[in-house]
Amino acid sequence: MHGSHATGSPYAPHTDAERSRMLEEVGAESVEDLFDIPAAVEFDGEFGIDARSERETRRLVRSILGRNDDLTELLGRGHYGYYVPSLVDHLADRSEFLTSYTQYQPEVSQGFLQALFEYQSLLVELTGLEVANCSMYDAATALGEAATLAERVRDTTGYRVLVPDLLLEGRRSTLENYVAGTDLAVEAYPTDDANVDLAALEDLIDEECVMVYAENPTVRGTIEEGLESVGDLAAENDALFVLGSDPIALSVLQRPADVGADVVVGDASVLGLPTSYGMGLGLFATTEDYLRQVPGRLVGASEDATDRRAYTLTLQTREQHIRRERATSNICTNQAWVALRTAMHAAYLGPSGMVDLANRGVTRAADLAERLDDIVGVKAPVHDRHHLREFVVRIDQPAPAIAADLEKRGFAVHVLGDHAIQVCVAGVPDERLERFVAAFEEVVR
Amino acid sequence: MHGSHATGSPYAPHTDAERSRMLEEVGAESVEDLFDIPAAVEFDGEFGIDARSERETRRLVRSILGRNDDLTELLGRGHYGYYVPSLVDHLADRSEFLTSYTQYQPEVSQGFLQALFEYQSLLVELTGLEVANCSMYDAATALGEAATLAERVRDTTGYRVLVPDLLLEGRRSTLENYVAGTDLAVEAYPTDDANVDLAALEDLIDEECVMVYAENPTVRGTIEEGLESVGDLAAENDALFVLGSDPIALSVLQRPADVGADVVVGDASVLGLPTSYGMGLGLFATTEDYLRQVPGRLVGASEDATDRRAYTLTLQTREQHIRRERATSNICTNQAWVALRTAMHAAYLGPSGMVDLANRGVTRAADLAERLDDIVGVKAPVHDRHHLREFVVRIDQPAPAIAADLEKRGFAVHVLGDHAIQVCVAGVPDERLERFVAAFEEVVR
Amino acid sequence: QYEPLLSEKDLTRVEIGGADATDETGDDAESPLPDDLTRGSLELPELSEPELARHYTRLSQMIYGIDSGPYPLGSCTMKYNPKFTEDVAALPTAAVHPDRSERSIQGTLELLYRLQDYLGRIGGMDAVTLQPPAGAAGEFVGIRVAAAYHEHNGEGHRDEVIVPESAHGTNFASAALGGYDVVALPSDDDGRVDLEALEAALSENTAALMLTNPNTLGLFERDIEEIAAMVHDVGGLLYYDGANLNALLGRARPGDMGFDVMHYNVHKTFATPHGGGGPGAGPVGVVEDLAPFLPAPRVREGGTSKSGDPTYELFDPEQTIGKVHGYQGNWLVLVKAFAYIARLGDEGLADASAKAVLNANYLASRIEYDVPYEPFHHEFVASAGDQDAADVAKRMLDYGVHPPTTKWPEIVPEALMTEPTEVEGEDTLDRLAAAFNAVAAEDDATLEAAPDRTTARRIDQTSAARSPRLSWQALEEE
Amino acid sequence: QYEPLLSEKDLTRVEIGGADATDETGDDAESPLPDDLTRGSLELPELSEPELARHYTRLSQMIYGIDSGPYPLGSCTMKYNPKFTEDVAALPTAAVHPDRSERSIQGTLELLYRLQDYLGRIGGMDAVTLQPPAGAAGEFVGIRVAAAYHEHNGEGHRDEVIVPESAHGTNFASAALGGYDVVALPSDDDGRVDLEALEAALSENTAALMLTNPNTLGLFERDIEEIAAMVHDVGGLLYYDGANLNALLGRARPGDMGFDVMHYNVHKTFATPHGGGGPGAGPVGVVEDLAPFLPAPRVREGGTSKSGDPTYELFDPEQTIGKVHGYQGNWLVLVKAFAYIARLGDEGLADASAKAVLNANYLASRIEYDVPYEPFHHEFVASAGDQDAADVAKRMLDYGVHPPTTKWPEIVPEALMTEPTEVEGEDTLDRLAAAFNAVAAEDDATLEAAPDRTTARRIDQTSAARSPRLSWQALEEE
Repeated sequence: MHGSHATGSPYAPHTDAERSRMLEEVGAESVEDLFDIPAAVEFDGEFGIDARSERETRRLVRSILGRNDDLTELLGRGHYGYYVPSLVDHLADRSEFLTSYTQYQPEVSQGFLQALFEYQSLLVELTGLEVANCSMYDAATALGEAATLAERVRDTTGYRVLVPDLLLEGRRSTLENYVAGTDLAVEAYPTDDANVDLAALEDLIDEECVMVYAENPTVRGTIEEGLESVGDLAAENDALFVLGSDPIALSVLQRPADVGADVVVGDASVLGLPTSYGMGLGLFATTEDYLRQVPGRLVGASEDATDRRAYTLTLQTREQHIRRERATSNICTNQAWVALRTAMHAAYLGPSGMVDLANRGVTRAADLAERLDDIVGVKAPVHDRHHLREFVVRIDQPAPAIAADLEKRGFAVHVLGDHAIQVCVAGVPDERLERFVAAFEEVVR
Repeated sequence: MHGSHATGSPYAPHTDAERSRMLEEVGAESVEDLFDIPAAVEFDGEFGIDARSERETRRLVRSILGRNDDLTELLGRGHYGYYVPSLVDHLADRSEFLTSYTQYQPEVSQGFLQALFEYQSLLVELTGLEVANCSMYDAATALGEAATLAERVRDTTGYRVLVPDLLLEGRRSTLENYVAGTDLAVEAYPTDDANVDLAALEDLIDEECVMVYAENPTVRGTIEEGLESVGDLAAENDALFVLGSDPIALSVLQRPADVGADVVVGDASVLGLPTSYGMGLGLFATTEDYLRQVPGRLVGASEDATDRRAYTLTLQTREQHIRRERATSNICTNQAWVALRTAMHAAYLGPSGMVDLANRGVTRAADLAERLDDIVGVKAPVHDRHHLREFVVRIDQPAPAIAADLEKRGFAVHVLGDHAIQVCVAGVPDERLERFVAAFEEVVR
Repeated sequence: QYEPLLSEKDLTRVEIGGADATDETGDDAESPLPDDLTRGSLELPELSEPELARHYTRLSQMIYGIDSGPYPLGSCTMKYNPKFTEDVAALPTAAVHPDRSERSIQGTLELLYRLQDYLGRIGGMDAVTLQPPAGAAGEFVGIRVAAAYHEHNGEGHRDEVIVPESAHGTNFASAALGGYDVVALPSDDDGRVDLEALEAALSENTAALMLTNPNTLGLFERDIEEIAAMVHDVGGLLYYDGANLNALLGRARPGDMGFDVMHYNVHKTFATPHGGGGPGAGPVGVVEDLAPFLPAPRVREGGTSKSGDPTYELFDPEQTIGKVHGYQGNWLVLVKAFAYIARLGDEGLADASAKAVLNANYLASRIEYDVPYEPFHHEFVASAGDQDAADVAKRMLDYGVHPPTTKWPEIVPEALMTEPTEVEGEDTLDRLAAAFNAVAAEDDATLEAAPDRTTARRIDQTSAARSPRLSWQALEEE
Repeated sequence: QYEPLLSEKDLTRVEIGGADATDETGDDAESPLPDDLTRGSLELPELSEPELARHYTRLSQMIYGIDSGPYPLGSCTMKYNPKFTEDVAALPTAAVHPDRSERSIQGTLELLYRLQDYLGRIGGMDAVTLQPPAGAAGEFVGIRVAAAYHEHNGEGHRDEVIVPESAHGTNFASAALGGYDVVALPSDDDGRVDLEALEAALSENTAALMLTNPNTLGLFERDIEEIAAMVHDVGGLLYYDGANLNALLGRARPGDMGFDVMHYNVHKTFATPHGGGGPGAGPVGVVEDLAPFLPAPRVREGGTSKSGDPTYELFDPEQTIGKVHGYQGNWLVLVKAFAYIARLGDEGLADASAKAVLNANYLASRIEYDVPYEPFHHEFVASAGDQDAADVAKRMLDYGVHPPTTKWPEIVPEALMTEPTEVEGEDTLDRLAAAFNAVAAEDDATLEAAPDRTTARRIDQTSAARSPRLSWQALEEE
């Protein structure tokens, strides 16, 4: 019954007669009798939240979210707004995918398990590492998990975790929380023109280091040029080399396995999700050596009783529901459905589409930088590096005021400092970039 | 491959290598060799239509449709904007429903056949007639089909088809086209204060009449008060009594079978479709007597080889693909998917929800009329009748100008004449009606 | 496995008139209408949203759709339906009432105008109406336009429409609905129009010849120029049934072949979903002489808006036949068709035809059934030979594929009319061929017992028709 | 039936570096980056949209979801997920970047603020963070907040967290991740917290006690006030694991019971879809004293806009522990949770709990397995007795229903932990009970051979773990 006079949950199907029969069956006078709550802690039920019809609720949310301005976002720094093909929404929204639980009964979950197996395989190809789990929450928590992995697998007295000084605050802070219960300590190493300062890193690193973290591209959009050296330094000091990246970048940039990475983390939802206020998908891949120390869920191939190929969650003894306080992580619910979407989007693009998207991230960023650089009082890019998707712009005028002006003209950019902003081309149509350049010329004039 | 450089159909999966292998298999050098088109009628392929990416195409359509003004529509007259619950979209959009063909292979179409069988059953309950088909295009074409049915089943020399003088032009014109190939002639009978003028009808009707058509509610939203008499007059003159209505009206108004209707037509998409520029769902129900003369598709229950209940299209010898020029109609593709949506929406509401929605159509219309009537220079409703959903308003000022003013304030109404408009409450939230009254007061001031 | 009818899950009776009201009906007991204007009660299922979600999910699982696998129904053009076209049709701005003022729905009018233009270009036609809600409705419009044209020219005596024996059943029925006598035309030995028979059939009473090209055997009517001349010579019109247009996109246009009027099946050629039997859309294009007779209203450019964009308006063609639909047809379907054409463009459309023809030829070369007529284009008609084509189809279901159209056109004994469309790749075609060939090797008993791997086994059609049970009410009476 | 891996359908190698470029890569051969910064090639499936649509449609058909039937997984609260919540999360206005200026995303901030408020009311908590992306992440935040609180009070020596033996595994793991020693607490004979054991476990080293209430047996911890007093007396904090909150909505609030900190599982209690294992969201509520330690940022009202509406702003709590997610958690999930709560309101939420408890009691009364502990609320734990609970579950699959959670909590031998939730009606519960009872009557051999009516038969877990094959690359090497 869905009329306006329904007062209970619209999703509980019981008719009054049905409820009466059921109460009789259980031998209770009323539903209240079934609750065993001491009077002292009983609550009167008045939250003060009004019920609404479905339509009113939709209007409410539409009205609230309607307060968000409609801006063209030239924003990146770890969260990107690539176009997600319609196919992904339509297929991922099939209720079998959307509403099922973790695949603890694999015999009725083969479809999801296969999709996650394919997701893992995608990451194996992208990273060159042998093992990828089927998701963490996001790049920041994946980084935190990498540090706890480092602590478990590094049989030393080491405690130092080295990260770039430019590391995003959200990632650094999350990492700090993840290692708060350990003896690990996070330290920043210097960067040089946005990339790893190899000389400085060499000075800093020692055998107390259990992990060195670098990102490619860096938070400023630059492409690292000395990752093999970082890998060598880490290996020489028996530290894990953890590399942060994402599936689009990994489509063309140096393969992590080739530069000695032991773990790859990052946000895989650059494929599969539109901008969603930071909701993400933690990518986590590592070498076979650490297989039994991997956090999170793994899907493996097996056979069923008729010897046909079948998939199942495996190595579950690593996990919290079995190993409890000795688990490799506390993660339970992860981001499976986002991983499904990422796998779908990657399959839609195919390798040539992914490479193309990455390469266009290089060329379009370079083109935009060149056009901005032509403007008086503007230097772009600030860093003398190759860039993917985004770059820093120095402006003579105060950056916050310029950004506010741009916002009034419909564009959002990152403010990095008093005279620096960062802009990103990912997902922004050419025609919008044209208009951005025009708007930019106006506001810095 | 979905990159921007794909030049063929994005929905043809062939790789170049695949195409070569296939050509080799068929023994052709190129695809061109497979076409057997005389040079004289060959076309160069240049339509002058640009290809676009999926995203660009979406943006194009969004941009074009963005030119539609966002108005609150107080519009009805046969096409209504009731709220369609989200459930309907999500379930009807499952690709098995959306993309399947007519159920010529019932063994792999049981789900759709059952849904259509349920739709037919819904109409049987609503009309009280024994037979409902599983859709015509819309109310107008269903009316046309009713006339050709009348011609087939009325074994007389009759030719007259009587319709109300207020009949919507789209329905009247469509009916004229449907009978253009027959000896039938359409004539209007007078209405009295919007309803059937029984005395006039009695004068007009004779044995040359094969069909009398009435609507309940009428196009002006009034509820008929003498339908039994219309039924009696038709029966006495051996004419079919065809009644136009819709599922919401039928939920509470007199049951067509009880007033002697032989055929019920109308638009069933008042449930299941939002306003969609007139796209509809032709309702068609009749008595068992005319079963083998029914136009369109029928789903019947049967058994399969294991004696389990199964559904199938039945009585197909009535249809064009078998009977050709002696078919009961030329209809082939119908509105099956809309019928599915209507059945879903009706099931969602349930009988109490449907009755509630209809009753609120009576009370909310009366309330609005009363409030408008309070305004100086305004009379509402014009007709001294019970109304469902909508009513006519007389205004002292020129109606076209008032309607244009209302449009500027965000409201669309029907202009009926120099000093009359018609307004409809169906699907309009209370709060919008409040604002409409305020706007109305302003514009007629 | 069996999913109960909604009525078998729940059937709730709601009393309606105030006088009959009982306590059970609660707040709704009070009817705002007098009893003599209302019915007594309403008895329908009353289920919750979760129950309905499961019901319809389960029903959907008992349906083979285009996303389930190949769907080679000849003459039906079962293409993949791009997902994004659903999104554009679902835009809130597409939800407008047909009685809105023209100035307030410029977006809708612009889209219709652009689609009229696209279709005109694709068919080589001068004017297009988007009103017909399906292919058969398009045929009927064509017939009515022809009638009005002849009437206007003082030739109202023309009372015959010629239709090839192999044509779609709707051609016959649409002509008959228009009041015409249908003259059936046999094929020649090559499966095409028999020119001598045509000559014999044509007369001063000929209103029109309805043709499909390629015809239902997939053969291009090579004599089309001569046919057009013959029809025009006796004052008749040439009608193009657009069901097979997917074979010709970008390679030939009906308008260039001499056709005067045509319909387009957007749910075939332009990939709008079939929806289990509709809604489709059947726009009609005509040459200039026939434009004045098209249904009303159509859309044209009007003036220019303040921002410099063109504005659009509705207009009634001067000699319009009036309307064939209460409003403007299946709007939401037209939006999807527009999006499809705008996505593919010239090259995509031509490529679709090329691959559709390649696929048909490839598939035919891989199957063991005989294909008597060629060179075919986007579809071919194989013969099941000694087997019963309907049984072949049932058995193919057991191999997990959808069978072709069967037993039609009758020109081929035990016809298997097969149209793979461009959306299948080599591997799927091979799988489909394997299914054909597996069935070809099986005996009649196996075929007659089929299907046995489907949701329902072979369904008894005879008893369904002999004692029709068309509602749950009918079942309850048993 | 078998659906090939994408890699088995196609595996295309694309060369990347300019130097390695071959003709096959066409226009993309030209890499805009120097070779030493790029990889050599990328080898992944390259399939068309129709092929992918079929692949994922087929995969979906091999999954049991909430729209497939009852899903009585104990402790998982598998409710029906209202369809409309997907629509609101898909609104274009919801798609914003996390680095947008606060003034440009007032809608997002308002929704978050309102959800904080809703959750505070529902839990009886003073302050809420929405950042944790899942329940376990919420637990970790609770643990970190407790640690920061104790540290701030100069009690950094507290290094123990007490967790009942019957608690969710995440409690143990989250406490351990926070650096705490976990002290496991046995249950008393009635299945509740053993107060004597608790007394023994509590000390000046106790940082917190983590409790689920009702506990995993569905039993309300009747001594909750005393428990709270005992924990508080030693200076510890009381943590509420929100996994079972669906039992109490509108009838009791953790804040009123003396809990200091809690998490909410919105994908359980507030019906956001589980998505095959996430994303969920695990907001954390705390009493006033702990509010300064919550993660940064949170949302609060700022000033008033020109139109008179309140404006919202982000702020960092004074003693914040920082962040536990790169941004603000699973935003799209939070939108759905907000919509669910706004739809149901006070009465709907209370009714959900009432029917959830009624359903559990009804189902338990209909099954033949023994249910040793009561009075339970929204879930109960039956014992499979001599049968193996895991085998019971496998066999239930053959009856077309999803089985309960098995073998846990270990306090019940061969546990069948069953939570039907409020969305099932009498008929579905009867069907579920029939499945339980049918299996109860079967012999071990039948159970061990199960399932045999599912897509895959019983899967070999041992060999999967012994020789892990975790990618198609690993399969290809074989």
